[in-house]
Amino acid sequence: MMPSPGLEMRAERHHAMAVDGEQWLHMYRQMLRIRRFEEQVNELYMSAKMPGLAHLYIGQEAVAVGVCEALRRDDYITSTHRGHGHCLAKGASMDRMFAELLGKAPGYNRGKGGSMHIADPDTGNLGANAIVAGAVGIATGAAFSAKMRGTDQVAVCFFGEGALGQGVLYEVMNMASLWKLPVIYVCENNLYTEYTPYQEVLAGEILDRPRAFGIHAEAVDGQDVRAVYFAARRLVERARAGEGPAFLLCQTYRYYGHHVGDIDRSYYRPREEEEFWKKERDPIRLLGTWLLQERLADERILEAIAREVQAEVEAALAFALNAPYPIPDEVAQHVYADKAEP
Amino acid sequence: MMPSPGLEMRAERHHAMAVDGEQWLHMYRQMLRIRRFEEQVNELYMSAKMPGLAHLYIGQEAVAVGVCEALRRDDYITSTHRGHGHCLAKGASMDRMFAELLGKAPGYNRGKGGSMHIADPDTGNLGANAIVAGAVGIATGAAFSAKMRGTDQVAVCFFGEGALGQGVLYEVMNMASLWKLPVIYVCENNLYTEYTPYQEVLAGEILDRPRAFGIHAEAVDGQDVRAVYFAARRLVERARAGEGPAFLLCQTYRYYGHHVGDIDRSYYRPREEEEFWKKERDPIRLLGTWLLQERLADERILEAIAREVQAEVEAALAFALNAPYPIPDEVAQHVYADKAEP
Amino acid sequence: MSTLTKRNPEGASADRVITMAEAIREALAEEMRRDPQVFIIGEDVAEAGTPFKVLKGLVEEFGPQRVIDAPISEAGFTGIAVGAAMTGMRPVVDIMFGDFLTLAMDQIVNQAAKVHYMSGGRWRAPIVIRATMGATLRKAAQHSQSLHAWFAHIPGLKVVLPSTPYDAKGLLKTAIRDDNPVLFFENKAMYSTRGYVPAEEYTIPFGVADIKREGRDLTIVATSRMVQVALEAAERLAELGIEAEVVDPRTLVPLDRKTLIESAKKTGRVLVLDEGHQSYGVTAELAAAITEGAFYYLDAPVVRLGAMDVPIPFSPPLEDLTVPDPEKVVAAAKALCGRA
Amino acid sequence: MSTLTKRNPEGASADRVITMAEAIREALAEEMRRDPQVFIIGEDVAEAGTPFKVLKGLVEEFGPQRVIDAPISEAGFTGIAVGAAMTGMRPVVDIMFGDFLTLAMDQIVNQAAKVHYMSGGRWRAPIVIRATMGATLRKAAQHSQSLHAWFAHIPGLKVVLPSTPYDAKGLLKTAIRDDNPVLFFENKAMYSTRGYVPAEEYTIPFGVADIKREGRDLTIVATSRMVQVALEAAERLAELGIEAEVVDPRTLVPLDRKTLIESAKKTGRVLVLDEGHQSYGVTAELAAAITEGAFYYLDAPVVRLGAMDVPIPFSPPLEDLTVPDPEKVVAAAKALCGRA
Ligand SMILES: Cc1ncc(C[n+]2csc(CCOP(=O)(O)OP(=O)(O)O)c2C)c(N)n1
Ligand SMILES: Cc1ncc(C[n+]2csc(CCOP(=O)(O)OP(=O)(O)O)c2C)c(N)n1
Ligand SMILES: [Mg+2]
Ligand SMILES: [Mg+2]
Repeated sequence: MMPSPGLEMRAERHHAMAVDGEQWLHMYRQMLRIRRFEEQVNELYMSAKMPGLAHLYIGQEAVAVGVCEALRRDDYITSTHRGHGHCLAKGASMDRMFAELLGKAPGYNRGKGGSMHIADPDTGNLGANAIVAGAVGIATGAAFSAKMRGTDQVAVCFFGEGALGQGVLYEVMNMASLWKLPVIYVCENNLYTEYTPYQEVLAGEILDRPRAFGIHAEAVDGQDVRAVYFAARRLVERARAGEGPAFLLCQTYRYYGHHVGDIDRSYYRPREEEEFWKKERDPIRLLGTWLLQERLADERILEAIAREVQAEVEAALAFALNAPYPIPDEVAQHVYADKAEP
Repeated sequence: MMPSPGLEMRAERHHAMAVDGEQWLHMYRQMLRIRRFEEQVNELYMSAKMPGLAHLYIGQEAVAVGVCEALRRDDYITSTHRGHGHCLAKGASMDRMFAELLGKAPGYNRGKGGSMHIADPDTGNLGANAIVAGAVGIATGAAFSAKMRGTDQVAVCFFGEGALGQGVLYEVMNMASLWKLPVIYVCENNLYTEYTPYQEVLAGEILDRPRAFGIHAEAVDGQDVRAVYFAARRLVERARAGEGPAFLLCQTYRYYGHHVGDIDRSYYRPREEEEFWKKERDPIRLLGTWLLQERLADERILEAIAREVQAEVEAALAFALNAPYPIPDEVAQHVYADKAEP
Repeated sequence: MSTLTKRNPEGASADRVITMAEAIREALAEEMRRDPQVFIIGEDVAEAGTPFKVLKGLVEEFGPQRVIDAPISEAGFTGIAVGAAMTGMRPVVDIMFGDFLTLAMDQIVNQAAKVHYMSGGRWRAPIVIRATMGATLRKAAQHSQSLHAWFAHIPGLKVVLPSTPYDAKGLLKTAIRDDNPVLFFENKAMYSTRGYVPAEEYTIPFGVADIKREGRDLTIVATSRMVQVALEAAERLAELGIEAEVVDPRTLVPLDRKTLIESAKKTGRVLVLDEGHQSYGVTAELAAAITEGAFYYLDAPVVRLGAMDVPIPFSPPLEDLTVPDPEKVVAAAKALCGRA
Repeated sequence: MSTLTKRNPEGASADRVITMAEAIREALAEEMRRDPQVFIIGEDVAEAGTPFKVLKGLVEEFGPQRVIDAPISEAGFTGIAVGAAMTGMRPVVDIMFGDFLTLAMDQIVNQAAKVHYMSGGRWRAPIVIRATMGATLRKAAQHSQSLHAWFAHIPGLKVVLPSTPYDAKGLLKTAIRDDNPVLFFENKAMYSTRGYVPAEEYTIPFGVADIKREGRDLTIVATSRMVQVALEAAERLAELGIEAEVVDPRTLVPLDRKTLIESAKKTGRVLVLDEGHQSYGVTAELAAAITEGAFYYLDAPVVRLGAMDVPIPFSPPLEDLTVPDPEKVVAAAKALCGRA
């Protein structure tokens, strides 16, 4: 079962020792980078500067950052339609992300993928995916391959609680358990699958599902980046040591609509609920407050970070806005890989 | 959890009252009909009189009979590639079954379906299915429809433990649980999925899987037709009363190969294991012995049943062997249904 | 038909002009009022009325028992719909993006399409599967496919591709009353397309192609949104003195070969348009069928224009290259008429 | 090629003649020896060596780590293979019956086929999916389909249909070395077909059609087992003084249009054979492509012979009506040559 908070605390304490202030500040910066990047994405949409739609991750930053901080650069992740946070947390740079979202040539994927398909081998990002649960096979396969190739890489599979509706998830969890694969299934329960409260489409207890397949499973407060980080680190170390797969349920919330165009949300969730999470459960404010309390930072430092992040966003956006579109010939490139490239 | 045998007993006792000797004798006859029918099918294959292959149910008779005895004629079942037993237990007649297996016109399905696709609306048989877990959606949908139409029909979904590998099973169990559908998932664990011991491809405990979706689940000795019947009756009454779906795990064993052509099995299962089940765990002998002990029958009666069943098999086979093939025109019939037919 | 067609898709102002989305919603509402066995199942179909808002208001009229929000389980709820259809209901399944049909192929192709035949006619599965298709909306490779050719290849399935609000309503009502599994493809780029739809009830039979525009110089056979593209191209061609006849098969299965072939015989030149990938797609069957029937009347081989054989890219300038547009059609038509 | 082809499928007794199953097993064994990244995953592939015994002996040589028995989870293990392929392995996925591809369509079509393009060329998925096809074995509607047309319609996938042991071995080795997802369709009615296969190593390039028999009077384009049917028909036609040229594209994607069109130009009469359903199938694309390239050389429209547009029935006398056989081909060829 899920360990009681008390136990959780004790279990983590010695870990805490190993984490210095710099690393917490880094996580603070990472969460802020995601927040500001996406606020800018929303503005691009509102000002009709961005083609198509985007699914904002704002509110869930602690999950992507807490988990990815526990990973090595050569570890793998798979992401979702709501993937900007995962990509940035795994090491993507804003300029090429913006460029991809605008369909520009210097984008991570030549503008061919867009918001829902950002992929980057350099940071172990196997790709965001526009099919719900579409990447669970890929992530499990990457873990399978790491084991076969004898590396100690770990694969993290991010998905929303809506992905629990897709049968393929159970198929691959069964194999991950049978073959003790180094894969961690990170389920971000933000309470809604599109416009439907998740309890209306999900029976039973989420954690019972991975456990039914013999997979170690735990839940964590997805707004507390430190809790997410400690849990992820334990599970990653476990997987790296060959002790098999795990499932981490993160309780979280998205502040914006299902996508940038989902403005009037009152018919599926109350304004008060949104306000509560933003006011009481904001992952960035929670970490900031703790940093100040623990004297790991002062207002000055946090403001400096904010300024730097803002500058980074502006420079990255300028880069993307000025970048060229791919040339017409590119439409027929990359349909098939030939030994030559890349 | 699964009730201890002791509890099981007590729970069933008062039920036992309600079952008279005639009904047990009927179940004995039903199991024997399946056994003899399939022995004949095997002979047809061995003597090259039957086109294609067949998957024999012999050894598992108590599951089909125990479950179907708890059903009404207008209740639904879906069956599998190993479906002859389910079809007979639900009320199919041998002559039209043989005819179907031989591809003859009077077969249940004009010979178009064959061994793996016997379907019969008159007995609520939605069809055997050659796709593993291919009918779990259909069975759940029939229960869904019964609920929508306000009938008190129940649907039983038969499948082997190998079907636990198919994700769609979890998708439909989730909905059956959410919507409290009158469906009973009957999993026949005969220890092998084709030529592979089931533990090699299945992680965790089988019963934990339905339970993870909030579905009531129990296990029963699949060789003891009385135990199967009592369990099925309870679960069917429960479903009929609107108390929702259930999962019944039946421990059983197939005596023959995966299909009639699977003769040399030594590489995947030991001869001794086969002998043990045939000698110690035969569902027909177990019930026969009990009937004699309880004085519900004497040798004379059981022999009479055997003679009658043998005669039934011979007459049915003669009917099928003499039956005509469908005429060539039928190949293009039934591709599309028109309001007219049938 | 023809008069209605003439006023289609730009209805005379006097007539009732509504959007494709409204026409589809009307068809569903009318059939649900008419037959209590009809119900809708899919993701976010109830309060949300789908992301395209096509089903807006239906749950209010028919309640959550008949407009059912399902989990993200395309295979599961499609399978449930098949079982429900076999046992007396008439489900209308909502597949938000046609790309997700990949998840329900076994239920559609191995189960729904075959149960009537495999059972020797004893079971039937009257189910309608509504799915979106079409590119140009910047939704990238997994939300822009037009996979209807796959289903047209499978016996036991019927395949419908409406190109106007009028056709969409009449064909959807027919689909719901049909006793077979029907794939109904809605082009997501056309939901706001407006057109004439009479207030009186009507249905449109399957297997009857519609001549959207008459012409003598060449025949343009087109499906779904490509019909609009063809009509636009035809206007420009007319300015060049080329009168194109635009023929819409409306249903790929059953296919009205006769009307296609007659038009081909009349004009002697044929251009086939479809938004699915060109290779091994719908344009191949239509070109082959027309050639088989009108070979000796053709001045030139049938010209095919499908989507490029590339996954649909996100980048706008690239995506716009992948599907036929009026410019491409005009160019191809001019070349075909020796006016290049 | 041609000499090898001539000795194919009936190898001169002096040559090494093996079955299709053996040829496939040899290709797999050779590539697994050559490249440690190659592994096999599927149902009952290890000790059982699949129900068709095609993989017999491989687990003994390569061990259970490289010949992996998976649960009955086609979507799951295909997805795992895609992820493994992206990260340095070369999986060969075994789909026991091609009918089960319906369960893995999302993994194949939305993931494997598109990841290279969607990532702007940054990821690749070198995966081979071996699946069976073909009817006439009394396996009924869910175990007899030939669904290769679906995959040929999807950009990003390559599609291979060998018709002889020689081609099967050479093409499978090429498929395993290819950096793209390849669908490799094996006709289950041909596993025991024998043919010449040299002892020396060789590979066969994709996109090169093979002329299995030369002739001047008509061209028969055929795939997979239909090539054997065409060759048998050609012998009978020869007795009637009709010399048929039999052309096997061998790979549908990439397609060697040039060779097909040249043969069509030479003979002026074309018959296209494929075991998939005729409508919206492979015969349509081949007929359209040939007509586009050889229109002015054709004496008559290309004739198509695919499987009937009906689910495959179990009843032997009915099943035998559904797929083209030498009699049907001879009749069609005679009619085409005005000798009916
Ligand atoms: C297979 C599939 N079905 C439906 C969709 C449409 N869709 C996109 S996101 C989404 C909801 C996903 O909810 P969840 O997994 O909880 O992720 P969240 O959006 O909450 O982050 C749906 C239904 C899809 N992309 N893929
Ligand atoms: C989707 C699918 N995959 C594979 C097969 C091939 N196949 C037929 S039966 C079988 C094993 C089924 O095992 P189980 O469910 O335990 O039933 P049993 O044969 O033991 O009765 C397999 C793999 C199939 N028919 N369908
Ligand atoms: Mg969610
Ligand atoms: Mg079994």
